[in-house]
Amino acid sequence: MHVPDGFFDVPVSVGAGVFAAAGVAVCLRGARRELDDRTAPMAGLVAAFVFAAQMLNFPVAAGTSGHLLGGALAAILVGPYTAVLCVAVVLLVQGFFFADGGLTALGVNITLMAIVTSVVGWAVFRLVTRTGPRRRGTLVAASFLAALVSVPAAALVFTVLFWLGGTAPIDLGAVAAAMGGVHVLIGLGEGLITALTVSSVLAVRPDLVYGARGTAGPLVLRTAEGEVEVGGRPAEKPSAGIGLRPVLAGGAIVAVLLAGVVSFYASSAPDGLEKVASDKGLSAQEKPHAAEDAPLAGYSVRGLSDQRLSGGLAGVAGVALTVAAGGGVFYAVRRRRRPTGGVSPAGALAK
Amino acid sequence: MTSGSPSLVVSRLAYAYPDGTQALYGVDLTIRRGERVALLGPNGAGKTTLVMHLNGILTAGHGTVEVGGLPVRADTLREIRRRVGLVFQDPDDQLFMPTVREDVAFGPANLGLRGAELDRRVRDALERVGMLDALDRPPHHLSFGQRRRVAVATVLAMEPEILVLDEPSSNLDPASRRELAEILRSLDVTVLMVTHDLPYALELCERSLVMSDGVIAADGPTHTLLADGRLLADHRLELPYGFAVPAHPG
Amino acid sequence: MTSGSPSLVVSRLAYAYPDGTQALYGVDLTIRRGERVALLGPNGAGKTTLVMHLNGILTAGHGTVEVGGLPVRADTLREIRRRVGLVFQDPDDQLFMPTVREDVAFGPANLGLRGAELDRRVRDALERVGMLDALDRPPHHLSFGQRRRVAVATVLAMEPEILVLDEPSSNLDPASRRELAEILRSLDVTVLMVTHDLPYALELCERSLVMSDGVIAADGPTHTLLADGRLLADHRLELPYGFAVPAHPG
Amino acid sequence: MSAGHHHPIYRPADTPVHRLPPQCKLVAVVAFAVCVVATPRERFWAFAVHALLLAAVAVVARVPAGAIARRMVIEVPFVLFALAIPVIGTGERVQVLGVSLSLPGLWAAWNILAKATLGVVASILLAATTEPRMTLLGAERLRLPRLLVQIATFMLRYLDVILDQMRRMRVARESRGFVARDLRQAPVLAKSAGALFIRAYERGERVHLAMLSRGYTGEMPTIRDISASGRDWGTAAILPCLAAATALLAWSTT
Ligand SMILES: Nc1ncnc2c1ncn2[C@@H]1O[C@H](COP(=O)(O)OP(=O)(O)OP(=O)(O)O)[C@@H](O)[C@H]1O
Ligand SMILES: Nc1ncnc2c1ncn2[C@@H]1O[C@H](COP(=O)(O)OP(=O)(O)OP(=O)(O)O)[C@@H](O)[C@H]1O
Ligand SMILES: [Mg+2]
Ligand SMILES: [Mg+2]
Repeated sequence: MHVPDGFFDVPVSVGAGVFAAAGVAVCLRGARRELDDRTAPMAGLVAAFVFAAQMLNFPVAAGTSGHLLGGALAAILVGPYTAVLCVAVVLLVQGFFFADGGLTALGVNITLMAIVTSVVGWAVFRLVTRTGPRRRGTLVAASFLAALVSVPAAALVFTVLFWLGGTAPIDLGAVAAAMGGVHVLIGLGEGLITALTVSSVLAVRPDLVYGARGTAGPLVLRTAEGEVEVGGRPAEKPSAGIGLRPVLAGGAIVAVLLAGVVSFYASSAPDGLEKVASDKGLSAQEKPHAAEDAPLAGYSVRGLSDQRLSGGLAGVAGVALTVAAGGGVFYAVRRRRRPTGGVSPAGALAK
Repeated sequence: MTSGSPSLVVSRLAYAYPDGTQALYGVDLTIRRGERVALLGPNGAGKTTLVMHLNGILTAGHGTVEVGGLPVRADTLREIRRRVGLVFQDPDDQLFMPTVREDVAFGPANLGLRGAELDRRVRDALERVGMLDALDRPPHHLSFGQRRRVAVATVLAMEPEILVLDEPSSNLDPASRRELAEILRSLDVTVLMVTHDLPYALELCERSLVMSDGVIAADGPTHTLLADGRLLADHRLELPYGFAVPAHPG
Repeated sequence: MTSGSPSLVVSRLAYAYPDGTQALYGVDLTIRRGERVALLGPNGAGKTTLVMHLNGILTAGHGTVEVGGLPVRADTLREIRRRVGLVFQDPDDQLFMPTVREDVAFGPANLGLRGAELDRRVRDALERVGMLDALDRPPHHLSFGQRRRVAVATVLAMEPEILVLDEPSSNLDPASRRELAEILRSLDVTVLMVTHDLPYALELCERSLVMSDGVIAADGPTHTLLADGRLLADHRLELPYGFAVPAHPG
Repeated sequence: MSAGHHHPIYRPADTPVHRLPPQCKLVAVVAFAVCVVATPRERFWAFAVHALLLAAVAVVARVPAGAIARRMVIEVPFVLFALAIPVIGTGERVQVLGVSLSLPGLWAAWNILAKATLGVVASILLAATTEPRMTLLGAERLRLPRLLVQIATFMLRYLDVILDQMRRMRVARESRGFVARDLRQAPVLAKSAGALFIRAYERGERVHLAMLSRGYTGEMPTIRDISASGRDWGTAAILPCLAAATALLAWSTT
């Protein structure tokens, strides 16, 4: 998914760059709260892990293969702020040391692969775990949904950016179809691997999973003077409470953005799109040739035709289905909680 | 620090890891200034866990640790860490900077050294372990034994009062092992060394502690402990093939 | 594979790491079926680099490696890795399944074994290393020495023709060390073992190779090599404190 | 996609390009990339000039063409994508060798290929002439947040360690007859990933402890600093200035 130079025009690249910088700045502060002076080594090591995990390729349909994006996985394992930092650093290192991903596209890449995947993944994860019973099964299911939704979400944001400033004359419907369709499949792979990975860490070191913190009881020490209770390490007290609100807010913004695009498509007749395009001065027919190549131009919405739209709708429908399925499971989990409402979460995960 | 107080006093130290595994069940020990002491014991006895308490990396779940009369507490940690130099079991944990030079300089620089003085310290420490040639190489491109030597240099450069080493001789070739012994013998500091190599302990340390199941099971002259077949067998210790305890040195 | 061909033939193997450090400068060696050979040498000699070539983790910059007559090449890697069981220095590299049973069963199951036959293999391998009791424990909660044994069991369960071990005795307590030696002695396979522990090599391997500066510097009966003070000193090898070479066995 | 290209590209040498302070090179490369992206796609000659500029840098830096070409495989997935654009693109169609292609699609494919290629080559030249840790020092000089730079430093330091671990785990799996064919093998991969995470995380904790033992209080000591003279900046500015001039000229001649 690493976007190269020249794929988006200058305004979108710069805009995404500003957005990414702001996002990373917020996360630098947040991670300091999560990790304190452990931030540099911990985030560095987890970034190296994410880099390695991204080398896990898995086959998708028809000869294409996807690789793990890892944003949702990192968010669940180490918390959303640290996750954004880790993936952003991975992208920076890939851009500057391995020439992977364009330098002018760094903003876009960080926005899509670090911020959107981590924030959406974390928001979905928290929503499910907050409402479901705090059992290992819930955490694993939540991980699956989080990762599953995070990938098409990134693909949708990519589509939005492409609509704003893509340089290729492919109609938006086809882009949405391709991105949406393939990324739902990739999302399945991502969800599967994320869930299994989280599950295997939960089995061995549940205390390391950020998303499962705050569930262990106090430690009991056997000493010469009998049993003594001691608290855990204070630095590791969960700070999920601080983290949740801004994350949910961010998630909501992204969701609104996505909903906008989806509904835009759902209601779109070609003229509707044409109208938006010409309102914004983007429609090709109304532009003189010279300006078409201005850095601000190169827009590709021209010539959206009905038959293509159906393809686009198919793609969007795929994404919508995923979201609906996610929501369905979410509600199912939530329902199930009501009868078992008395179960105390503490200790349920301690095993 | 009162100069009469022992280097290290641990009393009734108990500790459990966050996942609930209890590793220490009440450790008591005292080490005098300038002593060289070996810490022996089977795998999983809690040696590493104990060692981590000596410079406040882990903080006591229960019990106390005192270094040169100063108790290990949150507000004394900086001073404690200056006094106690710790060489980890895995050199990759200890060498985190991009080059050997920066890595060895990290500690002294944190103590405030700069410029020529810093450079002298770095070269001195590397010279001692025979790794001066590797000054500008990245640590992760060195062989395991080479990394171990650099790890020792990083701690020597701090000039600590107490040197704590967790299995320093593992993965070293025999000559480096002897050279390390010579370095340790030449230093005028208190040494606590975790090892599975009983002849090495005998060669280097007049006193040994045997740790087992999270407590100190025996404490005495190395020579005496290693002659006690029953004690050794009880704690999965045994003298290697072809080894004969040399006559008591003095 | 012609059954008469030697287990392992390495010829004129040279290798440089991507950063330009050359580690091997033309290694030649032949190991016959059923031999137990120790690979000795100073830190940085290139032992680990050589071992990594034996099952294709690194591939020859120059020269060839043959296992039981089969050259190590991209298209033979699967078969090579089935034949050569490599026990890494760090057992954690080898253990990734949730329980010891599943971990040991992983390899034979991939070979197509199922049911009672699979179960027999797993129990057999664990029995051999004395870890049958740990069948249903998670490997992560075992001590280092126990993990090392399970790692050996996972490789044994594959019934490889050649067992290659990189410093298997490091960080093991003395009893585990002896137990590992007993396991290795009881097996009827070719063994190549990297070690810095000369008495251990003498105890276990009739033949030794001395590697130094990326070439094989000496090759002969362990007993003879260890008696050659000049050779040892040239390659930073020396017998430990208190060690006396026992009378020649047979 | 990026799998397998994890060997850093740095080629040690002593050339004017190597000697330039890293912060100057960083700014120059990013500015160059921006100029390239801003160049109108119709002006073929402008792209030729950009390419010549990079070629000149490569010659001065003594980076052989072969080395650059080898690293450019990283671009392959997007080349494939770019080649597909004329086929699936919209708008006016032309017949090329009997295939109906979209004219705007052809333009877009050219646009992406040219700009992405120039961008990749510029990045390769930067990476080939600057040691990774110097790049990081340069980034720090450019006021990139220190924490971010430190995270990247640790990541680079431990990348080899973790990739090595991963490689050993893969060999251990394959030695036991494992082949990843399809998603059914995912559980095994995920278990390895879980084990790898635990080891990475625990190592992070131990590294932090080692840092604490050597007096770390949350700030990395500045042991080396690199300053750039006005002349260095001047030298580094040559590339982006020429590229900017080219882009401007390309605009004004429309
Ligand atoms: N991070 C950890 N979390 C949970 N348990 C741990 C952790 N580290 C060690 N343990 C457990 O604590 C006990 C003591 O471990 P420790 O590492 O101190 O042993 P050791 O004496 O150093 O052994 P070795 O000789 O094998 O290095 C062991 O049972 C071990 O399983
Ligand atoms: N990843 C690497 N990159 C560059 N050079 C390396 C790398 N790994 C090892 N080397 C170098 O290659 C040489 C041989 O290393 P190797 O690890 O094979 O030695 P060894 O004989 O196994 O040593 P030890 O006994 O210390 O384990 C050494 O000079 C080392 O510095
Ligand atoms: Mg230990
Ligand atoms: Mg080695």
